Amino acid sequence: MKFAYFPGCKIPFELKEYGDSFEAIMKKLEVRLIDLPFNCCGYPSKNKNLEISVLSSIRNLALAEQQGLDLITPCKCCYGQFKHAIYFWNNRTDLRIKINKTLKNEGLSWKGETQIKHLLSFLYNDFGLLKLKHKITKPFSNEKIVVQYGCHALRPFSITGFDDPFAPKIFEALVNIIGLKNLEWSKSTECCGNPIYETNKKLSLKMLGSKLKTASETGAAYICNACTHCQIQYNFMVMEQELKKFQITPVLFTQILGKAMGLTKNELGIINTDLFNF
Amino acid sequence: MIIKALTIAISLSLIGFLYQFFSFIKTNKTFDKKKWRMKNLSIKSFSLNSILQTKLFKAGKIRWLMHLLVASGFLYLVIFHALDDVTSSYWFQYYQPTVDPFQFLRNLAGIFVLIGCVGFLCRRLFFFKKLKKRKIQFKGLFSILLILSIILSGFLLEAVKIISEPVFMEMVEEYSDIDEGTDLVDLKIYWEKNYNAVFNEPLLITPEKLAIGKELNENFCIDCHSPIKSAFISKSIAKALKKPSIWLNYHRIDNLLYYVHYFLCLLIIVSLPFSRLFHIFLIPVASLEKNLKKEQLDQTLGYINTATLYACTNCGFCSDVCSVFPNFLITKNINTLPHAKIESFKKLMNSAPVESKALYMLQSGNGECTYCHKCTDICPSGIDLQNLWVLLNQKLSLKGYQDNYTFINNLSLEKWAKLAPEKEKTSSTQGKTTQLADNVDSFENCIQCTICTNVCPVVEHDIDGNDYTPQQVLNLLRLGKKHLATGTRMVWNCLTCFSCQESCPQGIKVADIMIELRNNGNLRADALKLENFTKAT
Amino acid sequence: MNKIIETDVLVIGGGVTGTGIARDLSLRGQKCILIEKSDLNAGASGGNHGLLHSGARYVGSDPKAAVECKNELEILKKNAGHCIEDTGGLFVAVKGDDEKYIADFPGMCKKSGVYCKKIDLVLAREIEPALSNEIIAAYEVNDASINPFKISIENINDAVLRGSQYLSFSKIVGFKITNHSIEYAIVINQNNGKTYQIKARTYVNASGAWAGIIAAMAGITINMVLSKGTLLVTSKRMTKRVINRLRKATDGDILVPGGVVSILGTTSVRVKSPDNIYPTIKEVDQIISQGEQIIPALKTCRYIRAYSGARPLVSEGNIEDDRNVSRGFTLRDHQKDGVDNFITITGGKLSTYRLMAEKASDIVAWKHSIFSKCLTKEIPLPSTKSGEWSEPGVPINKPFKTETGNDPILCECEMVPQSAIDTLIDSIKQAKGKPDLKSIALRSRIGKGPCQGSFCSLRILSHMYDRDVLQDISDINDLKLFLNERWKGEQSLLWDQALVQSSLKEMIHSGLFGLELIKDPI
Amino acid sequence: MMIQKDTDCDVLVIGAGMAGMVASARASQLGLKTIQAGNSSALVFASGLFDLLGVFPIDSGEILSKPYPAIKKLQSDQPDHPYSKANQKQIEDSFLFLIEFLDSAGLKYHLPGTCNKQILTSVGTFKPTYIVPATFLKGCDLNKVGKNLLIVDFKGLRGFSAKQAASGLGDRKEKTHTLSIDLPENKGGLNPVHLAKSFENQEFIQKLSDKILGFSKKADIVGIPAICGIQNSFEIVKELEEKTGMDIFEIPGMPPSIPGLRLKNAFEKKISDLNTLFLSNAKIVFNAMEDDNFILQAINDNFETRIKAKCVILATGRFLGKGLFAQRNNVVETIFNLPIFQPKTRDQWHQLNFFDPKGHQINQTGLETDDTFRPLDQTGEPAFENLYAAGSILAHNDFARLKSGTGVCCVSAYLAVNNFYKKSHKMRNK
Repeated sequence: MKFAYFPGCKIPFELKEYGDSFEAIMKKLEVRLIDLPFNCCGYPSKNKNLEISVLSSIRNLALAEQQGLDLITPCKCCYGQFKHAIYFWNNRTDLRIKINKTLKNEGLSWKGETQIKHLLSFLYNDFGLLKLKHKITKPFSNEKIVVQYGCHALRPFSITGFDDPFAPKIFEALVNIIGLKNLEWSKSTECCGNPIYETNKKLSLKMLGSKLKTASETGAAYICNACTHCQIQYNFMVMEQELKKFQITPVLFTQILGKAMGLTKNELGIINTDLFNF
Repeated sequence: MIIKALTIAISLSLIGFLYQFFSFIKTNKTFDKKKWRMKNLSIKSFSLNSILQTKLFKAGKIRWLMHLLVASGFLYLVIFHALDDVTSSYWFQYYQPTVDPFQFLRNLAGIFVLIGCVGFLCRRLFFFKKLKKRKIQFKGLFSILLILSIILSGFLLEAVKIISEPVFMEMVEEYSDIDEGTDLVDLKIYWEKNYNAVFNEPLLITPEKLAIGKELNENFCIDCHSPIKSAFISKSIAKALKKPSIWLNYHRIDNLLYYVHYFLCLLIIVSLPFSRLFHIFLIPVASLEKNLKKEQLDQTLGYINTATLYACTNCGFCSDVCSVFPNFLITKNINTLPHAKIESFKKLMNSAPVESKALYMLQSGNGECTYCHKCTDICPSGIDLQNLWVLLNQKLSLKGYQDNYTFINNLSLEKWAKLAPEKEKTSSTQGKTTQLADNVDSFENCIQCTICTNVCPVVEHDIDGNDYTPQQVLNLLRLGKKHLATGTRMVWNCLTCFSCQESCPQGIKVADIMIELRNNGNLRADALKLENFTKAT
Repeated sequence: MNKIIETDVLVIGGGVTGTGIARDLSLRGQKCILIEKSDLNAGASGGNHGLLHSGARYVGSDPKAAVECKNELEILKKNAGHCIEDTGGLFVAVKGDDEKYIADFPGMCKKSGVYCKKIDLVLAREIEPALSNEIIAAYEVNDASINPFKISIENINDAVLRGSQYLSFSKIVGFKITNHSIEYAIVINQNNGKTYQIKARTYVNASGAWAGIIAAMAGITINMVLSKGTLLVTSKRMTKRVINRLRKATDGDILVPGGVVSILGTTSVRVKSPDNIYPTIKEVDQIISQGEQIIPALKTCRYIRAYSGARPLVSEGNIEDDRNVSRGFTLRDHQKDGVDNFITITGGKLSTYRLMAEKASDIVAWKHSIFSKCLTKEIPLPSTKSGEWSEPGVPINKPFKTETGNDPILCECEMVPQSAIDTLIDSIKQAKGKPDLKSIALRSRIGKGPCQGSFCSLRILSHMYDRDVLQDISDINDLKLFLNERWKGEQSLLWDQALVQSSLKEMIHSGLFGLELIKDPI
Repeated sequence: MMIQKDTDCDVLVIGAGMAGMVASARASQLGLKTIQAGNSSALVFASGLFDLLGVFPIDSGEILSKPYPAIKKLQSDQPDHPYSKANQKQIEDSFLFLIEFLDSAGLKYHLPGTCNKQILTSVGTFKPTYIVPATFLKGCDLNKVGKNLLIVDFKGLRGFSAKQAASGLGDRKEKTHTLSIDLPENKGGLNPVHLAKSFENQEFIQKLSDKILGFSKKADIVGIPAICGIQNSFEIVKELEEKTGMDIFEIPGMPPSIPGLRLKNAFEKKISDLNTLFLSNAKIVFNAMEDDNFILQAINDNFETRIKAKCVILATGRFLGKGLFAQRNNVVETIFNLPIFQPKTRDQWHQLNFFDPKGHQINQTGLETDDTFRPLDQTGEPAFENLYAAGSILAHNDFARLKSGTGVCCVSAYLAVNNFYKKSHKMRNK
């Protein structure tokens, strides 16, 4: 299998370990990732100007289409943004015409063939659980974990079509097959608060706090993320005194999956050594 | 007199250096040095980048080669040629500018620099990937042209000396006991034949005369005047100059050229701290810094950051890879792109008068940055650009240029309501529009069940700070108060988590409307800011 | 023995005229008592377009009225600007309308000095995109829209401020007449059933449609003709200007914008009694089918509610179409009927209420031989706090919560906060009224939004229990009355979204709370 | 360029209200491959109380204490009422199934008996209902139990006043106290869901029970608005009871209703665990029949799903659920355009009095079905072999007035699925 790899803006520097571990497991799963000269997915611009955000997305899709590739991203915000962009591109004629024109000046065009996959939906739907199960060489021994569904992949279902928006199960299924014990968590599908971290830090961290509180009350040791922004947000807990006290660690799905597939800690870019007592 | 000029030039450039240094200090009082960490310095990247230009190598092989040619060649010329009185003649007692290997090497170095500079020029003029198409001009040709002209003048000078009769006569007087007579003629013949010298009077060449000339040459000249062929460039230029030679010799153009050449050298010395050439000194400084995450940025020392501005050679690689390039395509705000931001930033630092509109553009441009670190990764000068953008934001907000969220947050909702655009006073909601917020059909089916409000995490966690609930925002729209709605905290705090939209039993696109309102709010805020600033100037 | 209240003037009827007279006389230094058998604007004053005619509508049928309208409009714009939205208006005709009338129209306007300017059809459709492309003529006029509730509230508030008194839910049951003049009026307080007497020097019968009934109590006959008009409220504002159909007055030919809605009307059906009249489905369909000829969108748009009012007309002889009865007002000094201190003012229209008040007050002043002339021309109508909530969406230019700390919005549709409800409850108490949902609704926008009281009624009711304004379970009937009042306006246009909304209402109030099982009080 | 997906299933349930949920619960539990489409928020309007039959005849104005005899009478009076297509056993079974299913999802109801209960509502009226959530149980038939009562409300929780609720108990001889709690969080209105969430937090429970303990002398049973937690309300109420030593019960109020939300979550979780695909907010379009399979299109904003279904359960509800659409002069069915039983003209739709004892004729509109809940076409024959209808879309069923909402949904949905299941099995056995 072969995909155009869209890391998004945050992975290359802010969250390198996610990129590394993602590439590592994809290598292990014999999925080839192609790097293209992508720009921002447009997610940050959607608050400023619809046209910009849609153009940004479609431009990336056009680049992928040129290579005849589908696009895979580990970031749920990018994923959601792409889906939304496609929706607007399909349904707002005036916008589509404008954007196609701009793309043309760039020597690009998009016919709408490119598909967008998120890491999770790819593993669950395209790669297949059974096939993945065979790749698991060192399954975990029922460590307790809760999963954080990112909003932008999950909602609105009508646009993303990712999973049942109220009772999703893709993520649980995936952590279960690598031997972790997924616990019920009431705030599993709620927002982590990252989108307004830049503008309204107080509120953003308040949300994070309530999530961490409920999560740690479930008795789980880890919060599992499959979204760049969620993980970044959870990493902020080390910066705030009153958040540090919660005995729960945010982990990246790619890292635990990688471990279960027997990859080394360097391959997965894990700095914090006591994570799963590596 | 030449020495005087030299001393003046050097002192000028020294003053320049000092001036720059202090301006860095001055403009960065705001940074508290306590947070400074030694571990934020990286010796490795420092040495690698400043000596081998590794980052440049990553950025582009050919460009790296060109740069290497220029650097090595120019370095050689400066040390062994410009400063020969204190270097070469001191190290090698047989040194003469006209003996090999020096003569040969000089030409070689010259040609290196020449090729390099031409390469630079071509790239700047023809090979900008995305940007060229959009006629974005890059400054900084000055230094390249300067160097180029120095080298050319050098070659010319040499060539003219070669053909020059007066120079020949001076040498004869100085280094030989040949006086007027046949010997001189023989030597002239030999030189005309082998050294491309050109003489006024017609000389008829015979083997005997040549033989004698050769002998004389071996007696007097050969020790300090290697055969001309090693000066392979000048020689060919000299050949080309045969025709106008008489005129040239008569007017002693060689002296003129000498002064030109010398003057240009002085010029380079003076302009050093102010031209792009400054990067020679600052790239090491820039590469000394580790790239830090946004959260640790206060651990860096401000003046190093802003000093690194001058390590920029304005090569434009950053803008080629910039993540928010599409934003520029729409907003047409050049200050979205790194290479332009650096220039404006410099202006800002030099406390040169910048009119507020430009600063506003800079702010809105810089606001687009997603901190994807691509520019920093590619920057050949090893500048931590991303770090600079954060500083830029701080400085601008200190000057009162905030992002729209802060702008609207600082206004009370009443104030904001007063700033409604005229046309919204009586809203007749007819006519087609793709804007959800303008089209009653997109929200009039609301049955007031408050589910959207109840599932909203912002309302849940922000009971005191929040003003209206999602459903009340919809009601504001229905009551024809769109502008008011664009200013509500609800709209600006919305996480776009889409819970409301997913849950609405009437299928109203609540979150999409929120986002749209935020867009409209941004538009209005931008307009207002612009008004204020244009008023200000 | 019943208690006796003494006053200079007793004004009967709390419509625009009554409140107008109360203010006018107070300005002339007379103490008035205004009594109203239910509450403000219960009659025609509440059941109309809220249109301030430029006069153009009457240039054909009634030039005198036209001129009155024109002058009054200018005065009101000057003095009561905060109750008026100066929308401007259009007269448009569509294919099939009476060509002759169209041709004569400008001339007739000129004759009565009413402004009207022909504009070409393309421009007309540009400034009013909602207009049909069938239109064949369009004239610009000076119409404006007014909020009749606000104008009454402000009038009475000002009168009370100047020493007069307003008694709501107080019904006249009879007059005591001794030698050709009324000695006192017998009044019953509808809330507690107590009767008492009001002794005044002069009695003004400004009870609009009820004028005949009141006059009869003094043994005087006025043959009233009551013509019911029904109007529809759209959920969104269809046009910027008032749109009139350019033809002889018939059904569904005026569309008046007010705030964010538009009001479409009207019909004319002869009715016996002015009490409990409501819109019928036949009327609604008739109005829409007429209205959609000028504004096609009226066919598909959502309607929030419908309501009816009875035009009080005084007939001389018999008439076929009540619209052709003079819309000028009738002012009778009953001296000639043998009752010296009793006058009746009725008929007329909202646009000229001030003039009517002035003329009536003049007679009273003459009777009291005071010679201070009318001041309502000069002195502007002040704007008060309890008035502002009757404005659609006007007061919400600031978030209530951050402002007053703890001030939840009780009516979400129209964004009426708890504090506003409290203000209104207090002002009603001052007027000796019994605060209940209906009287609050009269003074505010509650229940007027799309949800038609399904939610706000419950929120406000529980708040009133919290404040001990209500205590007993039987007070739940207040809720039933309120919902039924709303229902009167809804039931005739329940299809599409409106039906969705009302079925939710049914599920809550009947399905869950089982209100229909509560026995009505006898 | 919409993304196209293809899928097939045994049962497609259209609608995610009470009936829809029961249908897909039953179907997926029977092991049928099920797809459900709709918007589950409708359940947030549900009070969480399961009515069977609270009033009969409609204009009796009396509350029934024993539903089943009345149902017998109803079945003889109105043969086309949905109940007339089921016998008492089936009705009891369906409720039993519903309660067990919810119980397996962690939502506790008490087992059905033979009598109606009377529940105090937030406006002080008494609502007749059949089965209540465990957290409501102690509040049933208050006017009979001779206990001193405390009713708690929260300042800023709009539409719920302890005093108002208490006013409904005015004629009891025992005392009724009220307590109004002002929370620090309350700045300009609390929302039920958010308040309910704070019940899941220990400190909050502590604070609350301390406040209540102040009345421990005066009252021995406490009524709280129905907002005691979302996930594990039963445990929370238990905990409150332990902390205070008094009986605690919840009082239903205006929507959004938390008991409804609990139902929603319970159904969604369990049904999704049974691998039912849920297409949220999908618009269903019926294309054609393909050898007695339905071919339908589920259209979402960004993608279309082509569904091949052996059986379709039509649980799209009435007007609120968009199952029926009212044009200005008639009512139509929105997906299969089936004939609708309805009054002749619009002026027969509603009464002039909103609370008219006879109820509004529009609430009798809907689909008429055969005895296995298959909607009929003009000829009076089943419109499709395997199309079933369930819930409020069924005609002759003014559930709001008869207080029979959940009953009709539950019974019809449960039986509809059973009928299809039986039929398809007979097929296979042949």
